[in-house]
Amino acid sequence: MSSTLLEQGLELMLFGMGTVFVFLTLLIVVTGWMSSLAQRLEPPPAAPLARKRRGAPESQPSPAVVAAMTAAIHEYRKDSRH
Amino acid sequence: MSSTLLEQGLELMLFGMGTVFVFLTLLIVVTGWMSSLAQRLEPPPAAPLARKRRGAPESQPSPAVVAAMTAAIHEYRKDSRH
Amino acid sequence: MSSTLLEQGLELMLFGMGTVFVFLTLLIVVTGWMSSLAQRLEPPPAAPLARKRRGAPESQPSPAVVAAMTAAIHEYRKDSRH
Amino acid sequence: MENLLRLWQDSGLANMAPGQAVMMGVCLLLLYLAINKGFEPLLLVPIGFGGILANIPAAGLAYSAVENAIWAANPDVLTALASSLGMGDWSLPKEILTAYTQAPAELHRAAIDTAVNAGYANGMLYNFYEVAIGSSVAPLVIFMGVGAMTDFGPLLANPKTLFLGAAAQFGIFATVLGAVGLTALGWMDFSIADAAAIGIIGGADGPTAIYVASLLAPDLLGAIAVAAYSYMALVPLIQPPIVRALTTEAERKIEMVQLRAVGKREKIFFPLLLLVLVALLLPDAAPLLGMFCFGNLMRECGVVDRLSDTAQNALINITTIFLGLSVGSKLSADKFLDLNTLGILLLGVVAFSIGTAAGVLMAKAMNRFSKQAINPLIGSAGVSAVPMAARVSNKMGLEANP
Amino acid sequence: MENLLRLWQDSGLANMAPGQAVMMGVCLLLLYLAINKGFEPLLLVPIGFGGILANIPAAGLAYSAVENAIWAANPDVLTALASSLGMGDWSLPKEILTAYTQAPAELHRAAIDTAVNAGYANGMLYNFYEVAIGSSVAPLVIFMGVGAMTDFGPLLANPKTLFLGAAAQFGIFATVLGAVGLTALGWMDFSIADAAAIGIIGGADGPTAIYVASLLAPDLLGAIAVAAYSYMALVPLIQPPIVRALTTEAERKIEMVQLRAVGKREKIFFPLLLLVLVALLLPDAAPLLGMFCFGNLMRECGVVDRLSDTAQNALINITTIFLGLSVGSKLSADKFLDLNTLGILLLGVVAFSIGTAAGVLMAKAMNRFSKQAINPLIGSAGVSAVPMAARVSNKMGLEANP
Amino acid sequence: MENLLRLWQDSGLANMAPGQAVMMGVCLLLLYLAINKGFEPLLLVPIGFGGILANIPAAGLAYSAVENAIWAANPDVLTALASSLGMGDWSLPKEILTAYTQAPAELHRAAIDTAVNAGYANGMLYNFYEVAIGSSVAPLVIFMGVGAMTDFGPLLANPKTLFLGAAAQFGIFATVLGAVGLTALGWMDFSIADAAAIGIIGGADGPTAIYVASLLAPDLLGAIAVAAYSYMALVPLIQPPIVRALTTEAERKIEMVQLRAVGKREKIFFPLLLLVLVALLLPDAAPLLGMFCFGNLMRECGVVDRLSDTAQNALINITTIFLGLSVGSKLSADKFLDLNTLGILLLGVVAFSIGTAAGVLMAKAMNRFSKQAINPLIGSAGVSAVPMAARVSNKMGLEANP
Ligand code: NA
Ligand code: NA
Ligand code: NA
Repeated sequence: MSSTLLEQGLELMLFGMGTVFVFLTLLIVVTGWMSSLAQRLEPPPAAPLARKRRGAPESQPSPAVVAAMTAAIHEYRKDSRH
Repeated sequence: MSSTLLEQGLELMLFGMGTVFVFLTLLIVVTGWMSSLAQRLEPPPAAPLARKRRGAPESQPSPAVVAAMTAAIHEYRKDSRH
Repeated sequence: MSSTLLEQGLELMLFGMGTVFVFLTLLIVVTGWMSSLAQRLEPPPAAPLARKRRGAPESQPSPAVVAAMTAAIHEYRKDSRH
Repeated sequence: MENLLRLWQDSGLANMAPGQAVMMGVCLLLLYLAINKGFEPLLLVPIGFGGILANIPAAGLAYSAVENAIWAANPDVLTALASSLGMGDWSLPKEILTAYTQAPAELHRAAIDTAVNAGYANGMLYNFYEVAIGSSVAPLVIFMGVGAMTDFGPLLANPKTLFLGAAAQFGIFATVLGAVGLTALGWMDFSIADAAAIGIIGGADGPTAIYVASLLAPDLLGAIAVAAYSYMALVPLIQPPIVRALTTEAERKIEMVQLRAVGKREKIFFPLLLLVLVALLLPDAAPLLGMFCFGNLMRECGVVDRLSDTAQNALINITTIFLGLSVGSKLSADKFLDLNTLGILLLGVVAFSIGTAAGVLMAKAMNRFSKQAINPLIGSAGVSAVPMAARVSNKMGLEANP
Repeated sequence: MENLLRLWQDSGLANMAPGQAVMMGVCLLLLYLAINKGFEPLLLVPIGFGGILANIPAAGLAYSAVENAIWAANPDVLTALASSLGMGDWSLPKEILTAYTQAPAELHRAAIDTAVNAGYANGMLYNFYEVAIGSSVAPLVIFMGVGAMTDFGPLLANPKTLFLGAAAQFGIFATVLGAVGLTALGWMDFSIADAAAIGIIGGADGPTAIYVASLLAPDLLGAIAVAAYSYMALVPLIQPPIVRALTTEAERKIEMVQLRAVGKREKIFFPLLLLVLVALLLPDAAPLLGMFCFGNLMRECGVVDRLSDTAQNALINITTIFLGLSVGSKLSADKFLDLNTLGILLLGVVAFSIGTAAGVLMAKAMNRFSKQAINPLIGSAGVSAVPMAARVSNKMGLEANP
Repeated sequence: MENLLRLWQDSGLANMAPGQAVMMGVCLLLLYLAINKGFEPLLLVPIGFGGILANIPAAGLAYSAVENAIWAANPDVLTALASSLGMGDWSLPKEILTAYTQAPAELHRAAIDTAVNAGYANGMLYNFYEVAIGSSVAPLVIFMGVGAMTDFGPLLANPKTLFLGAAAQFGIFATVLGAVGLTALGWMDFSIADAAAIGIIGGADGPTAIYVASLLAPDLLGAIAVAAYSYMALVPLIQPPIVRALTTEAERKIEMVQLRAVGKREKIFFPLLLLVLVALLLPDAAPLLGMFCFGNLMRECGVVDRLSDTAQNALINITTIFLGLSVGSKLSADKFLDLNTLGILLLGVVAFSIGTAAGVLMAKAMNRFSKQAINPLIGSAGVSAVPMAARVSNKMGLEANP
């Protein structure tokens, strides 16, 4: 039997926040590795780059939002496909 | 019984020209109201704006043509939907 | 009965190269006529034009490749339509 | 040698029908007029080129998969098509084509399935037509772009000039009467929907003519679009004699100035006002005028300039290319070369002339009742806001009042 | 006279439902906020205008052919529709509509055939919606364009700031709980899929919200998109009080500098790294983040600048126009005006507030464990990378630390 | 904990097939070649990135709804699919897939309905492929844009150089023979249509290769496109040894000048002339060469510069992005990783080498019969008008004749 709506909501929250933190932790760790590797391959530039976005028409999607979203879509698809 | 083709054409002409004149009269009246309202809200600029169209690829559709066209489409649709 | 694959390949080659040479010969001849006609209508410019392609994203398709290609498509279609 | 013979037998030259050769000539003429004489080149170059493509023998670029299957005339495929359309085995190709055109959606789909299964495909131009015009999207996008290019300042300074355009629409309906008249006389064969679509030529407004024709008379779209754009380009020849006959030199010398400055706020309000009026009174015009007003609002509101720029440039240019090629697809010999096309071209020039005359007479009539004198030349321009008409009126004004 | 009467009977004014008038007012309000108050105008101008178009009475611009046939309520057509959906002869229009919405693909197609055969067609906005959002292409292209505009330099210099964004996602799931809670209380009627889609408003990320809503809750898409973009625009009102309540002035004075220069190679590797991680861990996010990473790679790799420029300009602008109009199509009165919309707007503001608070608290928590002090204002910006949130945070930082 | 386990079970990493990992490596290699070595980056960056997306496990981005339903392998759905394709209940997934691929249009549609009813959808890249390549529109638009970028002046000044290109086509047909030969030997399994599509690699013309492959051998499109663009990029390695072996230093020193100035009128006439000749002799080439000639006419006619600019910039860039991603969709492991791909890559390099040699020999032959000496390096460039080939020829010419 399927769980109640509230249970589903709670499950989604736990699953979603878990996904977000796991994913971001991994991303931070791997990005750190990549950066140190890249800096060994290439001497870092002297001054920070300051390229400006020009009149962006949209907000920037954050990996975190997308991670959360994925969890939501995933939960839903699991149930809806038969 | 449906009218003859000529009668339909005449009806379309009367209906269409009627639509055009009614619509444009209303548009002129309401535009007048709007303009006087807008001018009360905002002091009019000193010199007329003279922004030029740059290399337009098309003629400008006039509200009048579109009004006439509507009458034509309307007449036709009335008959064709069953 | 249909021919063997190798015979089809050989036929395609002969037909294709024939098409390419016939087409290009005709193109060269007719282009020559056209050029001499155009030069009679219009005095040729003093210096050669040297307009440069700017950052083309693609190779330029040559009429020869397209002629060859056509032969290939044509052969295939002849067989596949029933 | 045998190969060369086969190449010849399958070549376009061996399959060329006389009508196709004639239409290639007509299209080359359109290209000549567009390139050398400056006749509305942005549309007539793609239309003319598309017309040549549509008349390439044995390529079927302007035909649907089913039409291509019918023209190929393979007996098995014809039998299969007839059966999928619920017809007898010995139906003629022409009959199958007619049945396909009039079939309800289910049989239509069945016929397409049959043709596709037999290895036939839609031609390139047919696909362009379906996407650009069949869906109506191209005229709508053109209208948005034109809206983004239009400055309603002069009109807002003197809204009464809208009436001149109204009078000019008389040309539209006179043409409708002409078309049904020719049919009543048995000289042509136009339905009332055809007549209405033909009438729009008198509005001298290309995209509107294409839009209406695509809804009411898709078979006549080629002739109507060619007539509309050609007469827009022929304004310098058609209008001056009519205007000279109906006006005095004194009238043509009337000087008009823009009456007042028009504020930003008015310009923002106007497209919304026009939209609401259309919504309330003429809902059938809502798609077309809605997109036009949307373009104009993007232009005037000042906060979405990057959208307005794209609507005026990349987007309208892309759309114009495919709109033109799609119209060209209707210039295939079997669709264009008949008596009706001749009738449409004739009715178009009549529509145009009547519209010009009505606009001029309306301006004269308004001068009787209005304090601000109106130069009747503006009335002739009022046949549409076509830039060419405005330029001709301006030139004649300069002749009269140097 | 009779003609004028008929013109009146078929006019929009005579057919206007009260809900449509209300929605036109709502859409004019959106336009006012966008144009005069600068609320995310690039989306809210097209959305507001599309909403007006969607509510034009008797035009049916936002409806499919079948819906238009149902609203026209011709008894013969209704009977035919019911029969093609396998229903009894005396089905009510509402029942037919429900059956059509839930029908399997074959019956769905049969109903469309019936409507098309009876002369009805999809409305313009319905077609725009199907192409732009129904196919998901518009949000995907927006993401590619945004990727091509995004500089990941600051993030690469200090990757730990990603955790601030993570905390902010707490708002998303709190909102999900709120939505199912309201349903459990019987006040609203949201499924778990609806709740998940509503939660995304808390991410303050317009295109993601539209993408998820189009997959999980297309009926709520209008309200969700309006809420997402409105709250993105309302950041300057919503965030400051929350931030002030949760932080000391000393914390708001913390100065952050970009820690180090970031090389070209890192910037090229990062989108590929992000893509591979998403591919391995979150395959459902692959379309959206894939296009985003692709845009970013085009930007940073330096060898396809002409593609990157087009993705940032012509392509994203064209897509934004049609995305906005398509979202507007969901603002038709019958779809937007119900209690659920009110619930969504309320839940959205709660989501936003919780996300802001969680981001600030996360920053404070990280300051306990990290050597590099983080200004909690960055945490409030972390609710999303929305430029407005960043600007507000920046302004509050300047107030604290002039 | 249980949740994390589930996250792991559904993750891409747990579902990764070895072939997918290999293909991700191949695609990263393509990106490396494009970005660091400058191998045709405008196509290879999108192709490589699309290839990565296509190989994301469990995301199914490159698959149709039916393929996604089959890979999901739910027994009920498989039974339903088999039944809608008229197969028995116990059909294997592979058999269902084959039946779906070969099904006539009606059964094809029934299978799609079944998959959609069961909740499966087309992947993003599959949709891109269908729209961009399945409809043929992307190669056609690329051709139009390339036409708008091409200056036929040098060719018009010396039309005989066209023959060099003709000789180079020998590579195409030699490759066809090679492909059928490998099949006759039982080493590969190519049909005559496959062989013809593979041969086009020898033409060194990316968009033509994609267009032909999409018509004749869609299954091989990925390998053919990758081979075509890679060899275009590998020209600097492949051509010089062949040219050096076949020519003397004296021949490579021959200096060529543009023989005469070419007028505007000739340049306008040429695309029309080319179109008419193609129309009359090679109607099957009409879509591709028609669009090319149209682009060139827009460029040269001088009255539609805004259309020509858009065709050369926004439009070709947008199309290139989606064309590249679509080609990438064919790089999924199950379609790319087989012996045929290896055969195609080998045959491609042979085609290229033979074409180069034939072009050089043709130039030498022409020098025997023609007054104007032709540098055989031009012949090697004649394998196609690929800019890279021209640059290599130029560099070798400079080495010989500094
Ligand atoms: Na007009
Ligand atoms: Na965001
Ligand atoms: Na080439």
